[in-house]
Amino acid sequence: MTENHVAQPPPAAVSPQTALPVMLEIAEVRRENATAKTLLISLESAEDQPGLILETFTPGQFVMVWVPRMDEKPYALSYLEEGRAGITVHRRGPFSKRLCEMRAGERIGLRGAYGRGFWDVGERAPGASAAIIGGGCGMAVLAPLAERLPEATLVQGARSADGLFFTDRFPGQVIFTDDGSAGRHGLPTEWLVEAVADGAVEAVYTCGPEPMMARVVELCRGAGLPCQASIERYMKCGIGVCGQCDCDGRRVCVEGPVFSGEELARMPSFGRRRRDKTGRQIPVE
Amino acid sequence: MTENHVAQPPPAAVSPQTALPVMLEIAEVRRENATAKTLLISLESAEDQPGLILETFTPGQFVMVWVPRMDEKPYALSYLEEGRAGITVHRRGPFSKRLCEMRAGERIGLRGAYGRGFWDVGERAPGASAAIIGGGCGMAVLAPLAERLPEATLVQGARSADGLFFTDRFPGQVIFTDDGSAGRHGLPTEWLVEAVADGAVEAVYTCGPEPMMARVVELCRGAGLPCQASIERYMKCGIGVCGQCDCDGRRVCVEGPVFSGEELARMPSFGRRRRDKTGRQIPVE
Amino acid sequence: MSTPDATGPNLSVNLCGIKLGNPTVLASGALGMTRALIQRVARSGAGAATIKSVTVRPRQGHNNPTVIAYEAGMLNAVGYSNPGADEAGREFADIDRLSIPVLASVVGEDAGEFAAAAERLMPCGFAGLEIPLSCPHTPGYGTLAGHGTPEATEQITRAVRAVTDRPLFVKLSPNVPGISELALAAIEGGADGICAVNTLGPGMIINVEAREPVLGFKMGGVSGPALRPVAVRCVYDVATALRRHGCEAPIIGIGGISTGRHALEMMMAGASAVGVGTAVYSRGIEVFGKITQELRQLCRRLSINSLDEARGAALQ
Amino acid sequence: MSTPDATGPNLSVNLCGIKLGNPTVLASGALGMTRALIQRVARSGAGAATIKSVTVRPRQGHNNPTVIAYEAGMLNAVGYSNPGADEAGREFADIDRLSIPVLASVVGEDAGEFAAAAERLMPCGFAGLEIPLSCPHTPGYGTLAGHGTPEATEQITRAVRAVTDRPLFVKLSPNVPGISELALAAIEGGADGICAVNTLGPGMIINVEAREPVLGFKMGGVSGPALRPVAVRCVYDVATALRRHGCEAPIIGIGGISTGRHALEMMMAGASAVGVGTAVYSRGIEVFGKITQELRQLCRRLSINSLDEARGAALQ
Ligand SMILES: Cc1cc2nc3c(=O)[nH]c(=O)nc-3n(C[C@H](O)[C@H](O)[C@H](O)COP(=O)(O)OP(=O)(O)OC[C@H]3O[C@@H](n4cnc5c(N)ncnc54)[C@H](O)[C@@H]3O)c2cc1C
Ligand SMILES: Cc1cc2nc3c(=O)[nH]c(=O)nc-3n(C[C@H](O)[C@H](O)[C@H](O)COP(=O)(O)OP(=O)(O)OC[C@H]3O[C@@H](n4cnc5c(N)ncnc54)[C@H](O)[C@@H]3O)c2cc1C
Ligand SMILES: Cc1cc2nc3c(=O)[nH]c(=O)nc-3n(C[C@H](O)[C@H](O)[C@H](O)COP(=O)(O)O)c2cc1C
Ligand SMILES: Cc1cc2nc3c(=O)[nH]c(=O)nc-3n(C[C@H](O)[C@H](O)[C@H](O)COP(=O)(O)O)c2cc1C
Ligand code: FES
Ligand code: FES
Repeated sequence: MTENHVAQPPPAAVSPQTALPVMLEIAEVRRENATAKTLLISLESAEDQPGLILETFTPGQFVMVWVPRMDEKPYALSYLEEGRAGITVHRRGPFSKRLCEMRAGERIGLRGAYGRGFWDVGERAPGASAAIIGGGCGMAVLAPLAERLPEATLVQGARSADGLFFTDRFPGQVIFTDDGSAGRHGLPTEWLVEAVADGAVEAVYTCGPEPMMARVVELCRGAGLPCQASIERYMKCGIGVCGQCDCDGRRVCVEGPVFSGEELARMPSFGRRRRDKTGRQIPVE
Repeated sequence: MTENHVAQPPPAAVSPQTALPVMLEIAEVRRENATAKTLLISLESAEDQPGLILETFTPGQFVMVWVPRMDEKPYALSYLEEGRAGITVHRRGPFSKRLCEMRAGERIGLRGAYGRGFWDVGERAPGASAAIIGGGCGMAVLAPLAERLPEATLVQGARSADGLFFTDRFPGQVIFTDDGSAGRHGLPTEWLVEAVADGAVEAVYTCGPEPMMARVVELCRGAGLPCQASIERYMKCGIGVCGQCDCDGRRVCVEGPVFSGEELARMPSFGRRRRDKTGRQIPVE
Repeated sequence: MSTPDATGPNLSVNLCGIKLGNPTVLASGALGMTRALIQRVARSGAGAATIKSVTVRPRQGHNNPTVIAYEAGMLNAVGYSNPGADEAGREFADIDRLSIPVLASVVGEDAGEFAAAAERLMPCGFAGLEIPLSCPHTPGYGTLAGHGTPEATEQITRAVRAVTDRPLFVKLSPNVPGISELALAAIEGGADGICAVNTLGPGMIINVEAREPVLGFKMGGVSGPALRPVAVRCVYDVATALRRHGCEAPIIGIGGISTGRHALEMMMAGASAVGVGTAVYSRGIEVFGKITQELRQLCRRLSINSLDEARGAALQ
Repeated sequence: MSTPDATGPNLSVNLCGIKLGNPTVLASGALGMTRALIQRVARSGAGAATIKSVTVRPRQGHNNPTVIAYEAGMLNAVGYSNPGADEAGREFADIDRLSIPVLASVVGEDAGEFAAAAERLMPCGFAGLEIPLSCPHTPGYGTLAGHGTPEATEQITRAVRAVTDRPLFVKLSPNVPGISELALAAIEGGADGICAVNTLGPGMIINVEAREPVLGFKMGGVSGPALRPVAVRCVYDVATALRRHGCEAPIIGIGGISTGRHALEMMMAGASAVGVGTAVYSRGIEVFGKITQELRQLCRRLSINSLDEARGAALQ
């Protein structure tokens, strides 16, 4: 099996001519674990303020989330249901902290969904023999994919038990923790090493810390397995014009955030360098 | 029969958001009579410069004709054939003189067609029993209508034989001249008086000098006949925004130039007052 | 007319004593050439209307094309064609018999002409008066005549103030480095309120086949969607400056308004009412009723009970 | 690259010795943050590219949203975020190895900073240099720092001229009463050419639900379709003024260009080449090849054999 069957990714959805946040009410806030919450956002008033592009959503796409008077940053859609969309936010810095403090009834701005999500999912890609490998908050990106590929094996890694995501949402998943406080002790990449050796996996989708993804991509490459990974880069416009999210000449906001293993192999910065808000190159992790 | 069957005119075609002249080549120039010429304009390059709205053309609609470095004025489309549109220009002042001097191969700018043309034509309006009454250059406005209503009686009036239009194009027409140099001696309104008396006409369409049209409208009103007339007012924008073409609160460029006899009866300026380029009211004729 | 809709938010506006049933105002130059068209605008639901600007003597204006539309807005260089103040005085005689308040608009080459035109027109019964110091495409007038400086603004305003007691609005240009200074100069000269803004630019559209600018005057002021964000910023700047000076003069926000949402946006930037010109083209003469209806629904959804709550809501 | 297409019009351009295969130039601020993206722009068919403006020291810029798009154009207030001249010098080292000429863009708070940034960057091998004196939304820079006066323009240009022999372009603002004076001041200061224009306004878009301007900096420069007619008129004004002074300095016309027709229009107004920014959003990164292809077809249809025939064709 060659990487060819995922080698021709579809072009990103054509941008609409407006890119303005639409203010929507938070319908429900769920605690996911010690440091993460999910905001479930009502799409009810989205009709009065057209601009969202959700009809063509594919798992892996993201929205730009605006908190007035503060900032606007990218978050994957972790849920998309009838009348509601969800983002799952891991508390890192001031912006994610503010999001985690939001309550039902408050409003935030959304524009998108933007970017190229996972592709060939559920059509040409194998179902039962696919693996979805998430680390930490990468689970937010992968969750809608896991829902569309119920036959695939979902493998989640976390530092410890209190950092796990969606254990109830995906009961059959394989869990790894760094400290062994839940599931298997170790890294989810160990699962992949075994699965590859057993010939039990034919396609891999991943999102998580970049060193983990780099290892997954490397393993798949060695095994000749098709693979897709969703990467994070600092974003400003989210619509391909400012250049801030560049990763070796690819704009992560429109040509990504999901890239194939083949593409990532030609991106020397992957796993190594990203850019800060000034555009300066800094090491990953 | 009441005027009701023409009393609900359709709204003017929705304006497109651009109103810019499209430069087109004059394919052929025809002399129509001593003072008028027809410019047949090739629509070939109209595809490269979108903007014209000709698919929905109805007889009576007009285009704004631009001569760069000079001016832009309204002219009815007197022809619309496969790949060509025509305007028929009567030499009056400097602008129409310049148009009459144009040669094949030269280019002029067109935007439109604009306005509300004749309506209910060929569907609910009677065919054989309709009369089309033109005076002078009004024939240019009526010609495409006469083509769509081949059964109708076409009556043309002119000062003298050398002012007649389209005698070959409409061989069956009834001709009147003021001086008797061709056809019947007198005014086309005389024909209408007789026809009304004979009960031989059920609907009237007219365009010509405003006093003539006023007489036609009055006759139809007296006889309870439905009637439509196309009127001229000084135009600037042609798209309903500047107010220059006002006739008693109706914008002739979008709500006209064709009005029903009922409407005209409620327009006291009809046949009496128009406005010059400054907006000042001046008498008609 | 100024009674609040029992079932909805109160959309009425009081502009220095001029009472509007809703905040939409016909902007000067669109339709306002004749009394009959202003009457139609009233019937289509406008809260008030402004006549097309009038000069002392008749003017032919520029040659056509004088108004063109491109995908992002409109360009016009009408060149102040008008029949002169005497004829306009006849056209608009007893204008206070209309169902909505009507504002006069007068221009001149100098302060004396402004005042003379105002003096001739005001006895018609206009509810108020607007003086545009900001036309970007008519030689002898507006910014082409230097009317857009603080000094000229104050001087012309003062001259017109001397001939009328009615509410006086000064209409400013967006094409200046500091619009707030101009607003303050107008207030200093005696203006009761500010109209912001006139058209942008000027701009030019060239037809490449003809190798020639399309407008008869080659360039013209830009209005419509292209202008809207600049107009909103201008109103925001003017409102901020007036507040800082403790001045409560109302602002009529003009530029690209075509929906209820746009109107509310303009009011949140500090406007008390909104002017509507180009949208007569894009949405028809019924645009005033449409905007008002949309505004009513939007206010209901956002629990805004009166426009006072919205005005300036986005100011710091 | 600069060889004319045998079967078509000659689209090559010579900008003060900088040779472009076609007149499309990536405008500063779009994509030009990294060498890799400039390389992609080259592959997508641009005739030349400009890097995003660089300051001596690193800058974080404004908070997001920094770039928004509405129906008639784009607003941005990025705020000159950049890694500083030293880091940019590393990013763009040996930039002359790329297949197209690349222009540097530097800004500063004063003439000295402009010169210092230019001195640090030019050894990278840039084909030329642009200095924007015209940003409308970054305190300390551009029009907010008074760089848009004839005096400041001449002074800053002179300071930068002293540190580089490469073709020097001064980028002007459309938000000034007299852009031609600024162009002449730039030439007086030693500029080889003019870039016209930077963004318009600034403008503001308020979200009525949030009661807050959307941009992090509240207001930002307007680009795209909304700007185009103003940009064309600015180029027309500058070209007219330069001609009148017998000056043959080339103009890079920038503002709302997204099709071959727009490019030709800008050149007929007097531009030698055209900058493209916002259209990267509306037509994708392939916009440079698309514009060039459309321009080639249009020139063929209009029997224009070389861009020299088109340049300034609409000037009087
Ligand atoms: C395509 C994409 C999808 C994402 N999806 C999620 C998600 O589903 N859940 C989630 O919790 N986070 C997600 N993120 C990360 C998120 O955008 C924020 O970066 C994160 O919440 C930290 O922001 P902060 O301001 O709280 O922390 P800070 O302390 O400001 O930043 C922590 C780190 O986050 C990165 N970062 C900060 N701002 C941005 C930005 N504007 N764009 C990209 N990276 C930035 C920086 O590298 C920084 O070192 C995603 C990022 C991208 C690019
Ligand atoms: C809807 C409409 C359709 C028309 N169709 C035709 C047609 O098919 N053939 C034809 O020969 N003429 C037509 N005209 C008249 C035409 O637009 C010109 O008015 C006419 O050619 C005289 O222009 P001029 O400049 O040569 O003469 P001028 O000496 O300048 O004008 C002669 C008279 O024409 C009228 N006029 C001038 N300019 C305009 C203008 N911009 N808009 C309206 N009226 C104006 C004035 O009342 C003037 O008194 C039409 C006018 C309108 C409003
Ligand atoms: C065709 C046209 C004519 C105008 N004439 C005038 C005028 O005579 N006096 C004036 O003050 N403003 C005039 N304006 C400017 C408008 O009043 C208004 O300030 C501007 O168009 C912005 O509003 P809009 O975007 O709603 O059109 C004119 C605008 C247009 C489009
Ligand atoms: C997101 C963005 C960032 C920009 N950054 C800069 C900049 O750093 N320096 C500069 O001189 N111009 C900058 N500009 C202005 C553009 O170079 C250009 O002058 C303007 O956008 C008009 O061209 P356009 O309509 O093709 O975008 C920026 C424009 C945009 C949209
Ligand atoms: S975030 Fe601006 S190009 Fe990707
Ligand atoms: S010509 Fe302008 S409204 Fe009719």
